Amino acid sequence: MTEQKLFLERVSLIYMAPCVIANNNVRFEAEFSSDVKEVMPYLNTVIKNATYNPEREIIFFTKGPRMITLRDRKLAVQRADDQTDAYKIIDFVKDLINDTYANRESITPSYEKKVRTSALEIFSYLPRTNCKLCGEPTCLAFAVKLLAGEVALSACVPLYSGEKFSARKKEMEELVETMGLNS
Amino acid sequence: MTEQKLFLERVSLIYMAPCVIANNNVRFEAEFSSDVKEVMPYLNTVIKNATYNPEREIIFFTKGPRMITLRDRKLAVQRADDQTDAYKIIDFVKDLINDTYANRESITPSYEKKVRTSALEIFSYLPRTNCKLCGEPTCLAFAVKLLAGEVALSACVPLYSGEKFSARKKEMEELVETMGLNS
Amino acid sequence: MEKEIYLDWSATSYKKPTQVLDAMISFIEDVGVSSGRGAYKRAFAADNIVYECRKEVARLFSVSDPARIAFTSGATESINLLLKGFLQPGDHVVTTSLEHNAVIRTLHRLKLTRDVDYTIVHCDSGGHFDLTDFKKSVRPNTKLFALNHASNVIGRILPIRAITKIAHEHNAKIMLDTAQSAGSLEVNVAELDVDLLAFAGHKSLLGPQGVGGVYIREGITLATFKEGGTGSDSKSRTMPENLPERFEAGTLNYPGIAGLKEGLKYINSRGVTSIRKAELEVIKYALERLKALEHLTLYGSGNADDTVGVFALNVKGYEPSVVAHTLDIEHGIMVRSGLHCAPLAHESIGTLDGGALRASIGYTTTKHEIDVFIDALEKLR
Amino acid sequence: MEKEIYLDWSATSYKKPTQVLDAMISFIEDVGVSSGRGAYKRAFAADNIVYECRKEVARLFSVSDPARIAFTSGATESINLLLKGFLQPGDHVVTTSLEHNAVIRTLHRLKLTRDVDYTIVHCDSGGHFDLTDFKKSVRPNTKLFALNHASNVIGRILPIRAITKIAHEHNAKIMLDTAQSAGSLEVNVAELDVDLLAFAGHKSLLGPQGVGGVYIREGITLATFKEGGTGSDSKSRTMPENLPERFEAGTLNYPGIAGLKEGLKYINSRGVTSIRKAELEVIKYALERLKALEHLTLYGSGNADDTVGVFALNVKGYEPSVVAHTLDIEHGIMVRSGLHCAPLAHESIGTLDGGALRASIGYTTTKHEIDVFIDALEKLR
Repeated sequence: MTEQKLFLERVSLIYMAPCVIANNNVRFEAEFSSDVKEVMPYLNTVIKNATYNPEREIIFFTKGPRMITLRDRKLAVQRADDQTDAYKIIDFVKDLINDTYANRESITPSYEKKVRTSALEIFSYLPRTNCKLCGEPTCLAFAVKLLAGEVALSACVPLYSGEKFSARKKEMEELVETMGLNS
Repeated sequence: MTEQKLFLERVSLIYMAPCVIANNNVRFEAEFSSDVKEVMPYLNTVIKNATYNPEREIIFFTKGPRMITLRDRKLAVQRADDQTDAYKIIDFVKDLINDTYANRESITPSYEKKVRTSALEIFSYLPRTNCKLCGEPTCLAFAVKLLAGEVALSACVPLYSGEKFSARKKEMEELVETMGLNS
Repeated sequence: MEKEIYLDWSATSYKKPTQVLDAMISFIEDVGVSSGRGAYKRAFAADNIVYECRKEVARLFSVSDPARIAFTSGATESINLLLKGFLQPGDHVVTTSLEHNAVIRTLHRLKLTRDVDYTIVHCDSGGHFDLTDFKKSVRPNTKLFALNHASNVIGRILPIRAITKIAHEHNAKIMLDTAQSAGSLEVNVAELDVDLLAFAGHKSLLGPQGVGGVYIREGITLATFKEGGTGSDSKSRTMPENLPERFEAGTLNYPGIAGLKEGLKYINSRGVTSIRKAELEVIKYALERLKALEHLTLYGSGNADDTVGVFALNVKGYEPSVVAHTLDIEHGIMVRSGLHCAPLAHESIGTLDGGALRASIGYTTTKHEIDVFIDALEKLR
Repeated sequence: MEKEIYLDWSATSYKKPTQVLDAMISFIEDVGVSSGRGAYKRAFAADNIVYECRKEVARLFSVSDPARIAFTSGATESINLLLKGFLQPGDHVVTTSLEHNAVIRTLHRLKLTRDVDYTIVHCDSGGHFDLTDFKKSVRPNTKLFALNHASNVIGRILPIRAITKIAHEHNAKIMLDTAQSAGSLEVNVAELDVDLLAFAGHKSLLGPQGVGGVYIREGITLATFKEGGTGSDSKSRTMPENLPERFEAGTLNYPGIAGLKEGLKYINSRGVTSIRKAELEVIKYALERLKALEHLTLYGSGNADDTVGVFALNVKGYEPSVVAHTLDIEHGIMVRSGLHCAPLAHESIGTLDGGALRASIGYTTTKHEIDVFIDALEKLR
């Protein structure tokens, strides 16, 4: 930890709800006290499994089962264990950003667009009804094609009909946007 | 309850210790915010079982097993159940004094010396060793003679030898003084 | 954004009367110490504050002997203490679908570990109970009816007197959870004929979080919930028999009790009847306005007279957590979403899957605040 | 009379650093509300304070995961939670004669109700234990050693590392009661190899009364002590498995935790080693001066290095309660008399009948205050 001024002073939890992907987990949002855009190229180098979308200025990565998205002044996390876990992730992200910023002189920034996700990860966001209404035999097959850019998210009928998957739809749209896939 | 100014504003507990007479009970002292001397002749009328010593300005009475002594600004109580009971007795005595004072116009004060206690009560304060060192066959017999003014408290050898009964001695001396018996 | 509007009173009252904080500050600054036996004046002063608070609680519930009131860390501990202290192996309990998890989970734990069984009496979606269901639920080994005075989800007030009558006719006792009623609804233990009562200090009693208590009717002996140090009878390896010491092992939350005392003084001097009357005006108004919004589903009876200031609702097309978040971020309105720790109540009203939004009022809530809340909901069409 | 001298720190620390009260005021004034899930920013701010406090506790005890710390209403509840959550029917516990009634009475309750047995290892009148007595007390069904880090009567520090070694050699766990050590003596759970730990918030941790907590080593699963509402998994009729939620049913003492956080921050930034060093100076001085008074009986080892700032003594010819009262009324010195909820400790030092006077120091106690105390004792010849 350096003694110089921190890039982020505060990260405040502002929203928490049951996770739409995993049972008994939570999803949450927190607010950064500064916009983290300028640290993103450095984070893109530092975080080994980062998905980085430089046009939209989004970074997505996972930590265990947790799916973490950074954008502007917002931290959004899916699949945290519980509230204490949320506070731990906030600490982790805050330290990660502050340490990366403090050491930016010795980090080569990467402005390259990267998509590092798996069909299984995308699959976990889907309704998983295996309804076949998209034309694919299973949701996993749909996920494979979505990742390959061969289908658009909007082909998923359950996601776009009614309230049942409305929260999931929102998360899924964010993910697809982050990944630069077809929405 | 009257609306006029209270005689006693506060009664503050200042001391509490295990009871020397009864096991698992407590004795305590509290401080009146005013000297209660002037209310005593009225209390002597109001309290049916009061022992009143006008020379020494002491009132003693019992409430159930509790032995209550008022003197100057001091309330001393033996055999209270526990601390909550102590606060209840304090409330009771405070209300008794305040109500008696508020209604003093309609109470005929009594300046008469009264001793209303029983040999059994005195007995309960004694060491109850039945040691016969006072010359009586039992502590109860000693209590009967003490109440009749035929012996002095100082004849009780255990009470005046060593530390074991030092607290009890103090209480006993107070009682004897209140009653106007031979100390 | 207008100034913040707090509509989460049934979680915690905020703000409290100023004397509550003043009393806490004064305790910490000027008294500070712990219980007094065998000690010094200052320690007795601390105990005196506890006794004064005990008297105020007794006054609120029309209990003649303050020693029958014991303090706990909150309503959850109170309910645990009462249920675990009273119920014996083989006992059966009648409870309701409107209970908080503090009751249901504790009963369930006793079912798993102590051979205690329980029957849940269900209400309709408006929170109405058929009294014959209580009678039908009684078994020969029914020893207790455990229920709340008012629901923390839909605010519905339960017909306690009628239920108590049924319980007592069958020689069962009543444990009343007053977390959502005490301080905003009259609770007279003699009139309601209640045997055991749990209360929370930090809701309508206007004290801080971390304090609550129980009332135990004279003649009822409970096993202890916590063992530890007591002012009296230290030599014994079991807890003393006398109340409140039996149930107050260890150091109490003195600053909390000092604050609660002032909350209770405020309530007792203003009078619960007068507080209820004022709140009823706001409740009536809120119900009228909420019922007029057709993009909303309002749960509960919809009738102010049998409702405390708690409203459960959903906005069509929105997850309740999103509504709560939007009201907070865009309008500075604080409400809560989810299951509110009472899943069976959500089963009764049909919101077990998605939960509901809960808005709740307190002794300072105004009709204007309700208007702002309604306007914000209007924007979510 | 000089200004008041407080020598009852082992009951409650007084006064606390000013930031403790400031944090409580700020919580009540500016935050005020309860836990946040499904709610609003302000509620998350309340939870954040709890998390910050959890981190400070973890830091104090060198625990890497703050989630292994759960808050309770005090050390008594912590000890009840740990013992009742861990011990199973048929288990045997090794404990000591220096234990507080929170441990002894809880074990005794489990003996009466859960077929748990316990063996008390006795110390000599100076508080010294023969380690072979611990070994001899172990039975095939010994599952736990339950003991305090330092005695609340004679201040004697127990040789925890050595005892832990014996316990672990016999596959028993260790429950450490740090009520009299945490904050004034280093407590490193890894170094001491402790499995379960109870702490009080209002003593040397400088928080207010009404808050305490536990540490539970990873891999140890305890039954719940209280059931009730939790932020997560509301639908389940049993408490969640995840810590700390599993042990934090109901609304926490938020103002208390806000205060405790500042007490801990003070301690963690000053450093326990430095606090102990400063207190040790005063302890050494007090012991020297007390030992020089021949009308006094001083209990304990008389050796500062194995003593926390707690002194038990009697003045020849006086009941201890009279001495305490006299010191209070005539000198404004606050000490405590009696059995201090640890009757076996008094049996060990031979004061079970009359009890003893207890004077205890804290982080601001000066040698001058010790002088005034000694002078007052001198007058009681």
